[in-house]
Formats: sequence, structure tokens, C-alpha cells
Amino acid sequence: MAQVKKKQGKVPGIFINRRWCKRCGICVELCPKKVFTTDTLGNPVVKRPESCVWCELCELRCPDLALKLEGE
Amino acid sequence: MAQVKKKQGKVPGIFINRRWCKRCGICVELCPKKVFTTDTLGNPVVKRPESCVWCELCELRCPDLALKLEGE
Amino acid sequence: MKRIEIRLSGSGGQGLVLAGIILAEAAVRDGLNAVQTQSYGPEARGGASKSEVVLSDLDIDYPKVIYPDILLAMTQEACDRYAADLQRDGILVVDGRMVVKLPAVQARVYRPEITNLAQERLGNRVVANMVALGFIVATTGVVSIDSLKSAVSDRVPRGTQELNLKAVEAGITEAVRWRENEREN
Amino acid sequence: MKRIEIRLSGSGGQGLVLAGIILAEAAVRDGLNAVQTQSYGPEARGGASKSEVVLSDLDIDYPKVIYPDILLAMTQEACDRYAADLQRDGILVVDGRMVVKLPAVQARVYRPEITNLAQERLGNRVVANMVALGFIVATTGVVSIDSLKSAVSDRVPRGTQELNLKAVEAGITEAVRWRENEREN
Amino acid sequence: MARVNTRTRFIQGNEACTEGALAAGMRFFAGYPITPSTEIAEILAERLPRVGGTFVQMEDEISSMAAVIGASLTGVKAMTATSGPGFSLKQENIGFAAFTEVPCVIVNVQRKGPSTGMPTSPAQGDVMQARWGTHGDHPVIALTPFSVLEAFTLTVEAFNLAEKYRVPVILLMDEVIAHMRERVELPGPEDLEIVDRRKPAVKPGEYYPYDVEEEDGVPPMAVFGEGYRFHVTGLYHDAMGYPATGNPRLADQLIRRLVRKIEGRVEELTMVDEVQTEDAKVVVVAYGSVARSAARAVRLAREEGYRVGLFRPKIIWPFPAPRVRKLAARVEGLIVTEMNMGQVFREVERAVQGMAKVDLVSRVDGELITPVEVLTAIKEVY
Amino acid sequence: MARVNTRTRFIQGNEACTEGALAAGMRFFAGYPITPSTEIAEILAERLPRVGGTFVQMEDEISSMAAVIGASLTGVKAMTATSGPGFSLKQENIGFAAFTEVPCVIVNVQRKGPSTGMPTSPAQGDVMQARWGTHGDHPVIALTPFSVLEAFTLTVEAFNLAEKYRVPVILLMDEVIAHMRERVELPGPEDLEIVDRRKPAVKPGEYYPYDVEEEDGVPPMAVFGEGYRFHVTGLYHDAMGYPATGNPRLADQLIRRLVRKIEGRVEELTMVDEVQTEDAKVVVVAYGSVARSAARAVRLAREEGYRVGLFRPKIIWPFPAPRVRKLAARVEGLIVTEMNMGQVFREVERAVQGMAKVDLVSRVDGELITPVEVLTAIKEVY
Amino acid sequence: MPTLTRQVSRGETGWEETGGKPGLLGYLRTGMMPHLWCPGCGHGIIMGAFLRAFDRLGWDQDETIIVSGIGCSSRVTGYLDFDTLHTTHGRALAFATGVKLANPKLNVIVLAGDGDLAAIGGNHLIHAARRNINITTICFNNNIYGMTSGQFSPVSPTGSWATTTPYGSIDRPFDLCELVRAAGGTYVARGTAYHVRSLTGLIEKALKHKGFSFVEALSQCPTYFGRRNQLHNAVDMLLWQKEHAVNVRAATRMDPEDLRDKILIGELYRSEAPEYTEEYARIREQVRQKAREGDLVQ
Amino acid sequence: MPTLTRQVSRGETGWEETGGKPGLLGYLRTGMMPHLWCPGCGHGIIMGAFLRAFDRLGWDQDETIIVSGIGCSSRVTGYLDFDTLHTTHGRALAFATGVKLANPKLNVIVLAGDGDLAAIGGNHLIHAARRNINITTICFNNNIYGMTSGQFSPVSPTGSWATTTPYGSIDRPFDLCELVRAAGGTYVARGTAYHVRSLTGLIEKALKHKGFSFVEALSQCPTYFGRRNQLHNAVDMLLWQKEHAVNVRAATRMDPEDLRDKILIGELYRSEAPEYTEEYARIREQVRQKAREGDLVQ
Ligand SMILES: Cc1ncc(C[n+]2csc(CCOP(=O)(O)OP(=O)(O)O)c2C)c(N)n1
Ligand SMILES: Cc1ncc(C[n+]2csc(CCOP(=O)(O)OP(=O)(O)O)c2C)c(N)n1
Ligand code: SF4
Ligand code: SF4
Ligand code: SF4
Ligand code: SF4
Ligand code: SF4
Ligand code: SF4
Ligand SMILES: [Mg+2]
Ligand SMILES: [Mg+2]
Repeated sequence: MAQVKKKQGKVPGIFINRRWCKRCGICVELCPKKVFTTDTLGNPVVKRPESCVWCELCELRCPDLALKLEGE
Repeated sequence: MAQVKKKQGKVPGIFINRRWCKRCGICVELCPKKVFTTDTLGNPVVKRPESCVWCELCELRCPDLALKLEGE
Repeated sequence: MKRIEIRLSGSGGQGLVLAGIILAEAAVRDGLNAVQTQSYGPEARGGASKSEVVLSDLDIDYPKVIYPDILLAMTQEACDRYAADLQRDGILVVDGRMVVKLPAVQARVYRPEITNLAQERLGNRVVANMVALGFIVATTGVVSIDSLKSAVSDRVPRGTQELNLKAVEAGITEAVRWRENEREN
Repeated sequence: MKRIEIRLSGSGGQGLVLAGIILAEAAVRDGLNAVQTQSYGPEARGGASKSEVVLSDLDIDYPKVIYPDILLAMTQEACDRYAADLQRDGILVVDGRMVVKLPAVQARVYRPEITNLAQERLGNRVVANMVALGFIVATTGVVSIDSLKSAVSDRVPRGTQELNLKAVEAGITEAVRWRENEREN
Repeated sequence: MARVNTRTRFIQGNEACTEGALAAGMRFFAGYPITPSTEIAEILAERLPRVGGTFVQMEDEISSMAAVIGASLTGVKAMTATSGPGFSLKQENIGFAAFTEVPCVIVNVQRKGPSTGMPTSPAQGDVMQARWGTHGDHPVIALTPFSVLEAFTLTVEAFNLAEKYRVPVILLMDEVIAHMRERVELPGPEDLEIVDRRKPAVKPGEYYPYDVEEEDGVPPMAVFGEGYRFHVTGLYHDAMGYPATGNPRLADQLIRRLVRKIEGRVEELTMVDEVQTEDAKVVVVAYGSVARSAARAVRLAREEGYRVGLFRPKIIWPFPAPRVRKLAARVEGLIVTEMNMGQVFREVERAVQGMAKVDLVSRVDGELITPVEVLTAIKEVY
Repeated sequence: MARVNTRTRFIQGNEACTEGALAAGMRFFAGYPITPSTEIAEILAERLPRVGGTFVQMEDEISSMAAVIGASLTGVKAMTATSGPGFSLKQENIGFAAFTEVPCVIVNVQRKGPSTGMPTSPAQGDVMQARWGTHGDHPVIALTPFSVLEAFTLTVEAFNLAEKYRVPVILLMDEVIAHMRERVELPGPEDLEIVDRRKPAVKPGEYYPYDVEEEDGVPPMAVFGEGYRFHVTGLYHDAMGYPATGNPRLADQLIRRLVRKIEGRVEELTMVDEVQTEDAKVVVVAYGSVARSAARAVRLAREEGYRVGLFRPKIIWPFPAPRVRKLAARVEGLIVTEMNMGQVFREVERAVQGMAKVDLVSRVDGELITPVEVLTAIKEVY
Repeated sequence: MPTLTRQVSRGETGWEETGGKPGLLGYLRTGMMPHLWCPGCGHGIIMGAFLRAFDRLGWDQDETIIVSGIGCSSRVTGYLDFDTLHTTHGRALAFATGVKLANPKLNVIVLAGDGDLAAIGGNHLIHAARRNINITTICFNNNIYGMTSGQFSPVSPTGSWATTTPYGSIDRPFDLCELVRAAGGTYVARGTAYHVRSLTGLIEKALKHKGFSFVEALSQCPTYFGRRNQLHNAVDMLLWQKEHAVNVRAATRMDPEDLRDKILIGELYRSEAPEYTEEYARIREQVRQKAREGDLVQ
Repeated sequence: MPTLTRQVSRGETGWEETGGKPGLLGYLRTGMMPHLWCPGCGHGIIMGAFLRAFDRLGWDQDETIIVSGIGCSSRVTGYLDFDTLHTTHGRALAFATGVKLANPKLNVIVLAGDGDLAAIGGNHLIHAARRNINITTICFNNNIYGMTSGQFSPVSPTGSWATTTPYGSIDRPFDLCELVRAAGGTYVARGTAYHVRSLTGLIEKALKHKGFSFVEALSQCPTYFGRRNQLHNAVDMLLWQKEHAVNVRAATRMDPEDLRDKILIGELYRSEAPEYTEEYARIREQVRQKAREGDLVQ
């Protein structure tokens, strides 16, 4: 997936829709940069957005379409 | 079908069961040695048994199991 | 015209269903009501076959033939099976070669060698059904010969019209021959 | 013993069906008649879930619960939906953390933090159902604690007996705590 | 070719059925061959592409029924034809069509069952199956022609009812009618009333596919591909068409509306031909080809002075019970004649409620009941 | 394991059904999963190999039914289980089994239809389908349990009747009974009468597979692989089992024997539980899970002084019409309660012939009818 | 062979007069002969090939069950003096699966048509192949629905004429052998009525093969396929087979261009894989073993 | 997009609070979200991949019909803001065939499960492939019947555990891609939920392909398949996919031994063949042309 590059060094907005998210942990566990962590209830929390390489995999792999990357 | 040889030059008995035969003409037309002919009603008739090479194809191909070769 | 019941019987492949349809269609051309039915062998092919036609100038309710006024039997089997149903003083037409044992019925019996005629005069036994039609119509007058011919032209496969019409003619000729023979007797 | 109706409600995946079965089986061990039923979400998983138990020493005809004597509500949704059905002066057990808005019912209400207890004392919220069972049985005495425990041992998957029994114990302990609190009030 | 221009035709019931379907606007046929219905498929294979329609021979009857429903959802009038074994296989999807209110016509040319039975012999053994063949309560309309002409007119009617009420309509023919050739004068387009399903009057955003505003209980139906973006499901559904399986109240409303939509119209839907029943002491109830024998028997009996009449339902489902009941109130006996072990007989018995004697003349040997058999029964009962 | 040794069990209706089947000697199960019948397959997948039997999950319901018939022909007692949509699909082959007289048991756990409907909700909407689901007249037996214990005993009975009469027997459960867990004392082998099909007493050369010498109309049945070399066909057949489609007389004999074999035994086959009907003015007719609500309502009504009773058929087909008729002669009203739009209601109406008033309490929203609903109806009718 | 006696005694076979007597008589319900197939129908040739192959194996007729569906071809079960099962259309393999599973000791053979096996019955075909259950299936492939008078089937060639393709078929045909192989079948072969001797050999191998074996036997239907497709009689159709069939071994040496309108015959695929009823027997044994061990422990 | 408005107005989507808004919202009936699939269920990932592929093509949502069968996966039609048809179990392709034939201008897409398409629906799958009708089918393959709580499916690996294989499955699985290819499909590909990006590309190509296209999308059912097969959650299952999937191009360079327990992903087969509805249109045109000529002659 070489074509995916961090977009001009910018930090993306990572939005999680709590009403849709089912706390499956996929985004948390499979983010190559460990950008997420979980709170005590298991909700994904964006911890290190600055590490994000904007590979988009968290968004693409979220089974609930509950995660969205945004940036200018 | 090289293995099929005329059995010791003997003339086979070629029996046709008229109750089963439906006069399809397969034995007549496909006998390599033109052993059969038809009567006016279309029944197969054994005409040249002496030409028979005992290839058995008439028996094997008769759709009505109405034809039987026999010989000692 | 009162109700007339006609049964054409023989074996599968003799084209009796088509013959029945043509006969009925000819009647329709004559302005009659007509119903044609058939019974297949169990497997829709082979075996015994019969085709039935009911004609009337009134509405036709029950569509089947019970006591035929006219019975055609193209095989011995058909003749054995159906001859007893024949309406008293009805007309029985059998293929004179195929039906060797004639039943004891009170009917006018005709024995033209239908299949043979087809084979010999037309060179094709397949048109025996048309020979039979020509014979029956010419003998009984149930429908007009004109209507019969135009029904034949319409129903038989393209390219075979001529052959079939000739077969009808052969049947008519044979009927005339029989009639003359009758007179002579 | 007259007919007692118990409803365990919450959401799919909380193991309430199993809890109902165990409760009913405990009753059978006590020599009672018991019937357990459940209603699935539309898809046999997820969504609202309820498990119902009817106990009696007579034959049980109608198998469903209409006005529960005992209602367990593990979620706010379940509580909102079912609290109104509660038998007057019945017993309502809710998960104290999950159910924040208590309905106005004339009932004895208990609010143990069931899921929390499971997570904290047993390290696994999956056994919240067993905590709830322990609590309910200890509080209401509908079945004997011995029967409950042996039913638990029998029905839970091999290898998890210990964990589940501990969870039951935790529920019992919590019930005792509540009883003592009640006395103090 | 010439024949197409004239109205007088000498054709089979099966062929008349295809003519009726085409006249009604049917433009999609999916089927799987089976005796004695096959001619319908064969004729339509030839005719449909000529009129811009579609014929497809599917891999089986289940998929034929499915394809018909799919096609109907695109706004095309669609039909299938089969016989007993195939009719059994179509049942699950007939239930789907009934439940999702997709109009379509299923022709079942009845042959002698059960199972493979006697494929070329006539019967009327699928009457009850037409009503109860699929699981769960559901609405059904079934019509049954007694002549080649009716094979035409009732096929048109089948489409009209299907479109009007958004319901699968079954044309219950029997082998006699299907294969019998008869002189008919086919009505021309100007003599036919053709009904098309009501489309939504609203724009896509405002369309509730299963919302019944009209009094008739039949919601308007949008067409796939026109922007309505609606959902069709065999689950219990709400007015939006979305699954609502957790909602007993909606479930109750939906199924009762569906059944009422048809059963509630039994009087209006009653299509019966009554002949000489006014003064009759005994009335023969008959349908399909048997009605022809019955008609003859009644005529013969009248000639002999018996006061008998003929009651011939053209619609079998919903069964015209009210009309039968009315009749029962004024006659002494009813004789039901049918080529089965007594299926319409049961309905008549139920309708009559003991008010008149009900007898059965049944034949189950694959042969048409004869006029004499009916006549004999009339004389016995009289 | 321990539980197997003791008779007191706390089990589901579905599980009791598997226990009954195993106790009856069932050793072959073919099925396809469907809610709410799936537990039957799941349990048997585990149990059957332990007893030397065979479980197979087929590719669909059609093949499951086919495999069951194939297995039964090898002399093994065989069964399948399904629910509405699958039951619709099995119909063609159920007809084959009925016509070829191959004993087998079909469990249909009724859920709310039509179509996919409400898969987890109970209903009794397949009663008529059980009788009329396949094309052509044919014999059918259907039993309907009202408790977990009866799910056991009636499954045993289903096999016994299937074997005795060489007929497919349908066990019509409903979701409530199937999923309900209840304390039961399962009868042991010594308490059960197990019937096995009668084998031919003659040698292969002398065996006529469809020749009925016995008065009961049930021919003895040979086993595939034992040298009898017999033919089984869904075509009309003669005593030898060979196709006889051209023979109306044989066809008539065969189908009438098959139907009479079962319908002619309606009195003998009547299995009804009557409670307090002797002095009743009004009787509630109920079956399956609804009978539990009805039983309670009757008890409550009696407590309030109403003379009411309960009539609970355990056999639905052949419908115990003679018994209902007898009852109707001495009561004023009958109330049929069922989770459908009135299917047994129709049969009761027909049986009663106007002798008593017949009312219907029906619920079609996927919920069990409550005792109060029945009680209210009793009071209204009384 | 009392059954046979009974059969023969139902009527004369016609052989009495001739003095000859085919060796296959013992496998036939002679009372049902002559069969109902049309003159020249290839189904009779394939039935003969099957019986000769069976005969060569010397298997016990009484332990062999023959199952068919519905169609002209499927009528074959009526003629064969075995335990025979003539089922519903398309379901032969599903019935056969029940027979085989319930009594794996029986030889189970399915004989049915292309419509039966590949149209309505396609799913049972691929699933039987997938399971690799020890059933031999012979497809009587005449490229048409014969019984219902000539509609196209899923193996009718594109462009061919049938009553439901009045303008020539636009459907693409299955390669049934490919399909069965892809589904999991472990013996796959194709033969023709013309090449009846090799067909017999292929059937024999298929019968011997353990697992799901499939032989596509090209048949001819002069009545419906031939008539509409310029093949005027059975002989023409057999000659067509002769011209279009190429042995799979010969084909390897041929120019692909020359193979374009050809049909490969011979053994097309063969492999070994666990057989379904044996696997089930293994499960049964394993469970019982465990139960026995469990008993010891307790 | 009024339908959408209506959907959203049925309840808040949850996105309002976040400030974000996924580009796919316009394709969703947001009122039906969150969907009913379990946490971590792969079906949602595949649905997302489908929507992104569809979005890239820029096709008209209003001219696209989505058809499903019955199963967890088949519930997908309820979430998608298209004309959608949730049919009977196994029959999605048969319904879809009717839709496509009756109006070939519509894009017709079938989304369904392995049980739906390969067990009860297997026949419709191979026949749709045979016809090469222009329908794209995406199989949500989780190797299990999810909706009915975990029975094995015809693609469950031999030896795997399910409620109806308490002793491990003895059934051999289909290679669905092989099957569809052998049946006549002209575009065949396989992807996984893990490799979602490449899956999206495969779906896009499948949609663009003219003829029958099939994408087997490996999904995960943590609730039933995972739990019984030592894959404890969705993440474990995705990692299993990662480890076992090999791109078909990479595979050509690998040792066959190393490929033994691997699953090939990528575009597996592609060919050109006449498309069914186009062929039918041709017939229709030809017939009308003839009729016109006939008119002139008369
Ligand atoms: C469920 C069902 N559908 C359709 C039929 C009608 N039918 C009988 S045989 C047949 C096709 C037979 O074709 P094939 O299997 O190729 O056999 P053939 O006659 O060509 O030998 C059909 C469609 C039926 N009997 N049952
Ligand atoms: C005719 C019929 N048989 C069986 C069922 C029960 N059923 C519903 S979904 C399903 C299997 C679903 O499996 P799959 O297609 O793989 O979808 P998944 O749930 O795994 O996504 C079954 C057997 C049904 N609804 N209809
Ligand atoms: S885009 Fe990639 S790197 Fe960034 S958070 Fe998502 S998965 Fe992690
Ligand atoms: S992948 Fe999606 S559903 Fe799963 S935890 Fe992350 S945001 Fe929630
Ligand atoms: S055995 Fe061969 S050569 Fe002899 S008659 Fe038969 S076909 Fe001709
Ligand atoms: S091949 Fe057989 S049926 Fe045909 S003509 Fe010769 S003997 Fe008669
Ligand atoms: S119709 Fe064709 S397949 Fe059937 S028997 Fe005749 S030739 Fe054979
Ligand atoms: S049961 Fe399995 S397939 Fe169904 S929603 Fe849950 S995880 Fe997905
Ligand atoms: Mg064929
Ligand atoms: Mg699945």
C-alpha cells in the first residue's frame, strides 16, 4: 500500500460516531500506528492523532461505518 | 478397436428380437460390414452374416437391446 | 346440424391429433362450432393415441366423444379398443391393411388401405392422416371439401402444403372409388 | 407455593436466557414445576432480550409471564419497557449503573451494580447474569441456594463452573449487603 | 399470420391463455416446462420478443416464480405457468408475492396428482393447495375457466385483479380446458377493460410503500428504477417497507389488512354463472371442464322434467360462500361435481351450514366426469 | 451425562422431540437449519452418531426431505425438521412420500408467516398447509403437542403412525412449545409401545409391493438391499409398483385406497383431550400452546361459575370432525382459539353444520393468546 | 432369480422365437420391455452400456440401488431389475444421498437426464460432488428435455433450436464435467452413445471409483433434438457424435483451433479424497470410542 | 435526495455531535443505523467496501437495484438507500434475474451470504453464471450460517466446528470461485475484509464488468464461527485472514507447498462472452426486423 502517504504532514480529524460504534476494537488493534486506545467501557479513543499516517484503514475496516477521517 | 477380431473366421448367429426392435436402422446403417439390410416394413434383416467381423457394435449400439450375436 | 362425434384413433406418430384439428377447423370454416380434444399416451409420445372432434351448430358443452358417429381406426389395437363405442349405424373407417380382424358392429364399414395409399401414391406414409381425412370427408360430408383443403393449407408446415393436399385428394379419390364399389354391390 | 412469575430482561448477549434456565432448573431441583420461555429479538441475537420463568407446585398452564412478581432489568430500555407490568408489591431488581431513571412503581426496588460487580470482582462482565441470579435468589428465596448452585454447575460450559459459582456468590454477598442496608434504613 | 387479424380462432385453452395475457399487457414470462402447461411457455417464447416482451426459461419453478416477482417490481406485468409438481415448488415465493403485494399471475394447469401422478390426465386436485399451499395466512385469488374463451377472458381478469389488488392471482385450469381446441371469438382490445396498478401520486421523498391511505386497502406501487428507493422484504414490515418484526401491533395490522383486502371483498369478487337455478330444487355445483358435463346433464335433466340448475363459480378463491349460502336457503340439495376427492365440496358444506343436503360426484381416475354420471346423481338426489 | 440416566428433565420442546424420535427408533435425520426448529438438528447432530445413527445437513429443505425418503426405504426410521419456509419447500416430496407410502416424520415448528414473516415469533398458520400443501389429493396425518411432554409422546406416536400406516406424519409444533423449557418425566422404553413397519412375509419373487391383502389397506414394505428388487415411483402404479398411468381403474383404486387408509380411520385416529365438557354450555377448542391459555381460561371461568369445557385435539389431520359434531350436538357454542386467521375454525364450522354457534378468538401478531382473552370471549359468548 | 421369472412370466420377451438370448436379460424387468423410448433414442444404448459395465464388475444386483429423477432417461429405473427409485424431477441425487448414507454398504447409482441433473437438479449435483459421496451418476445427455417434448436444456448448444428457442438458443451451455470437477467430484468422464464401447469402460471405472463419480453420456433424441436441428434421424446423430468427439488423449496432440467445435471424451479427471460415508463412519466410531473411554473413567 | 432526508429525520444519525460526516451517508438509510450486525462482524466492512466501490463509479443510485436473500449478510439491503429487494432464502439471484431481464438498463447487484448463495441457492448461482447475465454478486462469506446461530455452511473448512458439526465438519468446502468460473461466470475474484482496500478495487472491477461477475468476500463472524474455532474476536479473525490470504500474483512465485493452507485473493478469472440481456435484445430486434420485412413482402 505504498501509494498511501501521510497527507502533507497534517493531523487528520478522526471522528467516531458513538451511536454507531459497537466497540469491536478493530480500529484500536489494527491501526498500524497505535493511534487509538480504549476507555474503561471499551470505547475507542483517539490518543495519538499525530502518529497517524492517514492510511485510512481504520475508516475502511470499521464494520459499523462509525469512524471517519477528515482533514483539509 | 484393433483388439476386436473376427472370431476364428466363424459366422456368428445374429438374432433380432422383433418384439423389441423398433426399426431405428442403427444396426443397418452403422455396421461397418453392411451385414444388414431392411425389408419393406423397415425391419432389419441379416443379409451377409459371412461378412461380419464380430465387432459387436450392432449389439452394443442397439437402443432396444433387441440384437444379439451368438456363436460358439 | 345435430351434435356429431368423431374419433380418430391409432398410434402416436400417425398425426391424428393434427388430423383432428384440421377437421375441426374445417368445420369452423363452415360456420359450425367445433371442439377437438385428444388423449396422450402416458408419456406424451408413442403408444396409443386418439383425437376427438365434436361438431354442432349449437354450443358444445361436453367436449369428449362417448359414442362416435364416425370412427377412424388406423391400427388393429385402436379398432379393438374403440369399435364397440361406435354409435349404432355409425361409420367405421379402418386402415384395410392394418386392421385385419374386423369387429362385429352395426355400422357402415370402409376399409381403404390408407397407409399403403400414402406410401404408394405419395411416396410417404407420414401423410396417411391426410389420406384418411380426405376419405372421411368425402364419404361422410361432415365438412365441405373446400374448407378441409383450406384448413389443411393453413395448418401443415410450410413447404408441405402441396404434398398434404395431394394426400387429401388421394383420400377423396379413394372414397369415390369406394362409393362406386358400394353402388355396384 | 402459588404461581410465581419472574422476568429477566436486558439485551441480547447478557446471558439472560441461560440465567432463566438455571433459575428454573434450580426450582425443579427443589421439587417445583417450572417453565422457562424467552423472546428473542427479531434476529435471534442483539437487541432486546427477555427470559421468563414461571414457578408453581401445581401444573403450569399458561407459560408466559404477564405480571411478573420479580423483574430483573439489566438495561434502561428493558426497565422502561417492563416495569409497568410489575405485580403490585413485586420485586424490581435493576442494574444500578445501567438503569439511571427509575420508574414510579409500587414495588421493592433493588439497585445492585451488577455488571460493575462482575467486572470488578470477577474480572469479567460476562458473568453479570450469574451475579444477578445470586442476588435475586438470595433476596427473594424463590429457590434454594443449593439448588441454584448445582444448577449452575450443570448448565454452564465446562471449565467455567468455578468462575460462575463465584459470580453467584458475589451476587449473594451483595444481596446480604443490601438486606443489611435495608435493615439499617 | 392471417389468423391474427380475425377474431374467430380455433385454438387451445393454453393458447387462449397466452392471448389473454398478451391482451392484458403481460410482457414478462418466466417458466419451466411441465406437461400439460408447456404450450403456454412455448407460444410465449415465440410471441413475447415480437411485442418487445421477455421470455425466459429458468432453471426450475422456484426461480421462475422469483423472476416473475422481480420483473413485476420493475413495473412489467409478469406471469408464469406450471402444473402440480411445479406449483408445489412455487409456493414459497407465491407467499412472498402475496406478502409483499407484488402483482403477478400464476397459471396452474391441473393434472392428476399427487406427485408425478398421471402427467397427461386431467384433475382438479389443486384447489385447496391454491389457497393453502404456502405457510402462514395470506391472501389469494384463484380463477377457473370452463372454456377456451374463458381461458382468455379469465386470464385478462387475473391480471386485472392482480394489478388492482396487488396480489398474486392463480389461474386454475385443468388439462381438458388447456388442451382442448374450440372455436372462439376473441374480444378485441376495444372490448377489454385493462387495469394497471396504481402508481404513487407523490414524489420519492414522500412515498410510503406500504402506507394505505386509500380505503381499498391497496397501497400505490412504485417502480424499481424510478427514484423511489423503496425496500421490499418478506419480513413483517412497516409502512416504509422496513422490517418491523418486533412490533406485534404492526404485524397484526399488516396481516389483517392483507387478508381483508381480498376476503373482505368476497361479495364484490363473486363471479358465478348460474343457469336455471331460480326454480331449481337441486343445483349442481361445477367448475372448470366438469362444468361442461354438468351443463349437459342439467339440460338433459330439464328435458326430463327435473327442476335442476347449475351453479358455476369462475372464481374459486375467495370462495363465493355467501352466494352458495343464499342458494342453499332455497334449494333442497346441492351436488358438487369435481375431479378430486371433494375439495370445493368441503367449502360448499361449510357455506351451507346444514341448510341443504350436499352431495358429491367425484372422479379421480384421470378421466373427465361424464354428463351421464352427473345426470344419474341428479336423479338419485332429486 | 448424568441427566440421561434420570427421567426427570428440564428441557425444551425441541429437545423433547429429539428424545421422542430417538426413543421411537429414529436413526436418520436430514435437515437444513431454520429458526425455530434448528435445535432439533443441532441436538441430533450430536446424538445420532452416538447411537449408530446418521445426521446430515443437506443443501436445502427439498433435498432433506428427499434424503429422508431415501433413507426410510433402506428400512431406517427417518425424520426431518423445519419451519414455514422450509415446510413450503418440502411439499413436493411430502407428496411423493404420501403417494409411494414411505413412512417418515416431518416436524414443522410453526413460526409467524407468511414468507419470512417473523422468524422468532410463534404462530399456528400452517395447519391447512399441512393438509393441502402439495398438489393432488393425498393422505396426511398431523399431530400437535401442547407441552414439552407431548412433544416427546406425540413424536413417538408420529413414528408409530407413520410406520403403521406407511404415511408421512407431520408434527405441527409451534414456537412456544418448541422453545419452552418445562419439567418433564420422560417415559422409559418399558412404558412405550414402538411400532415398526410390517415387512413382507413372502420371498422376493412373490412380493407385490403395492398389493393390499391385509384389510387395513397398508401393504407390507420391503427394504432396499434385501433382494426384493422393487420399484418405487411417483407415477400412478400397479400392485407391482410399476407405472400404470394409462389405467383409470387402477388410478381410482390407488388414490381412493390411500385417502381411505387415513381418512377412513378418523374415528380410530381421534386423539382428543376433553376437559369438563360433559356439562358444558360452551366449549373452547384449542391446540398447541394456545391450549394452555385456554385451559387456564376454562379453569378461571369455572371458578366464576361458567359451565365451560376444553376440547383439545392432539391430532389435527385427519380432523376429528365426528367427535366435534357429537360435541356440537350438546353444547350451545364453541369457541375456537388459535394463532391464525381461523384455520381449525373452518374445520369446526364445517363439522358443526350449523348445530352450534362457532366463534373464533384469533391472534396473528406473533404473540401467544392470553388466558384473559379467552376468558373474555367465554363471557361474551356464554 | 425369482423376480426375473416373475417378470418374464408376465409376457413373452420375444427372445423365445429367435433362439438367441442376450446376457443382460437377468438385469431387466423383461415384462416392461420393449421400453417406451422412441426408435433410435440413445438412452437405450446408454442403459445397455451401464448394464454391461455393471455385469463386468460382477457386483451383487441385490445390493445395488438405482435412483432416477423424471424424464425419458429417468424412466430407466422401470426397466432394471434392481431395487429402483423413480423420484421427483431433479431430486435423484438427494434421494440417493439418503439411501447411501442410511446404508453405505449398498451400491448407489443415479441414472438421469441433463434436464434433471443440470437444470432443476443442479444444486444436488454440485453438493453431492462436493461431499464426494460414493455415488455414481450417469447423465443421459441428449441436450434437450425429451419427456416434455423438446424444450432446451442447460446443456443445449448456443444457437440450437428447441420449442422454447424458436429463434435459436441464446443460453450458454454448461460444461457439466468441468462443473462437477470444480464442485468437488473425484471421477469425471465423458462418453457418447456412438463410442459405446469406451463409454462402457468409463462407466465401469466410475462404478469402481470410491467417491463421487460422474459420467456424462452423450445420448441422442432424434424425436425432438434431431428433428429441429437438421439431424434427421438417430443414425445422423450418432455420426455427428462420431465427428465431434475427440478422445482426451488424442486432443493433447491436436491444434487448439481444430478442437474448437469438438467435445472431449474419455476420463477427464480423477483424484482421491475422503469419501463422505466413510468419514461419517469414522466420526461415529470416534464418538463411540470416546463414550467407551468415558465409561471407563467414570 | 429526499429519501435520505426522510431517513435522517427518523432520528439523529449520531454524526451531528461529532462534526465529522462520512461520504457514504448518502447511500445509507441512516434511520436504520446502527445496523443489527454484531460488534466486529465483517459484513459491515464488506458493505462499506461495496459502497466505496459504487461511489467511485459515480453510477446513478436511482438506477441501481440491490437484491439479497436471507441471512445476516442479506439484511444489508435494509441499510442501503437504493431500490432494494430482500427476498427468500437462496433465491436472490433468481429474483435479480427477473429484475435485470425485465429492465436491462438497471444495474442489478446481489449481496448475500455463503449459505444463501452456495447452499440453498447454489443452483441459481451456477445458472446465473452460465447465462453470463450482467449481474454483480458479492458473497459475504463468513463460512457459517450466522443468522440461524452457527451451523456449518458448504464453505466451512473440513474439520471446523459449528453447532451441527459437534465432532468437526466432515464436509468438503466448495471453492466458490472455481465453481462460478466452471459454471460460466466471466469475472471472478476473491478478497477479504482485512484486505479491504483491494477488496474495494475488486468489487469496482466486478461492477464494471459486463457479464456475470462474482466476488467472494471473506467476512468474519466472531459470534458463531470465531467463538467455536479458537478465533476469539474480530481482530483475531482479521489477522487470520491476513496470514492466510495470498495475492494470486504473488502466489505464482511461491512454492506450492507453502500455498497449501493459503487462500488466493485478487482477480482470479476474467473473460469476455456474450451477455444474456444483450443477446435477448438482439433476438428481439431480429424478430422485429423480420416482421418488418414480412410486412413489406405481403
Ligand atoms: C417439478 C417438475 N417440473 C417439471 C416437470 C416436467 N418435466 C418432466 S421431465 C422434464 C425434463 C426432462 O429432461 P431430461 O432430464 O433431460 O430427460 P430426457 O427426457 O431428455 O431424457 C421436465 C421439465 C416435472 N415432472 N416436475
Ligand atoms: C427456506 C429457508 N430455509 C432456511 C431458512 C433459515 N435461514 C435463514 S438465514 C440462513 C443461513 C444464512 O447463512 P448465510 O447466507 O451464510 O448468511 P449469514 O447469516 O452467515 O450472513 C438460514 C438457514 C430460511 N429463512 N428459509
Ligand atoms: S488512518 Fe491509519 S494510521 Fe491513521 S488512525 Fe487510521 S489506521 Fe491509524
Ligand atoms: S472499528 Fe468502528 S465499531 Fe469498531 S471500535 Fe472502532 S469505531 Fe467502533
Ligand atoms: S458385429 Fe459388427 S460386423 Fe458383425 S454385424 Fe454387428 S456391426 Fe456388423
Ligand atoms: S439397432 Fe436394434 S432397434 Fe434398431 S433396427 Fe437394429 S435391432 Fe432394431
Ligand atoms: S423423446 Fe427423445 S429422449 Fe425421449 S424417448 Fe424419444 S428420442 Fe428418447
Ligand atoms: S451472527 Fe455472525 S454474521 Fe451474524 S451479525 Fe453476528 S457476527 Fe455477523
Ligand atoms: Mg434430456
Ligand atoms: Mg454465512
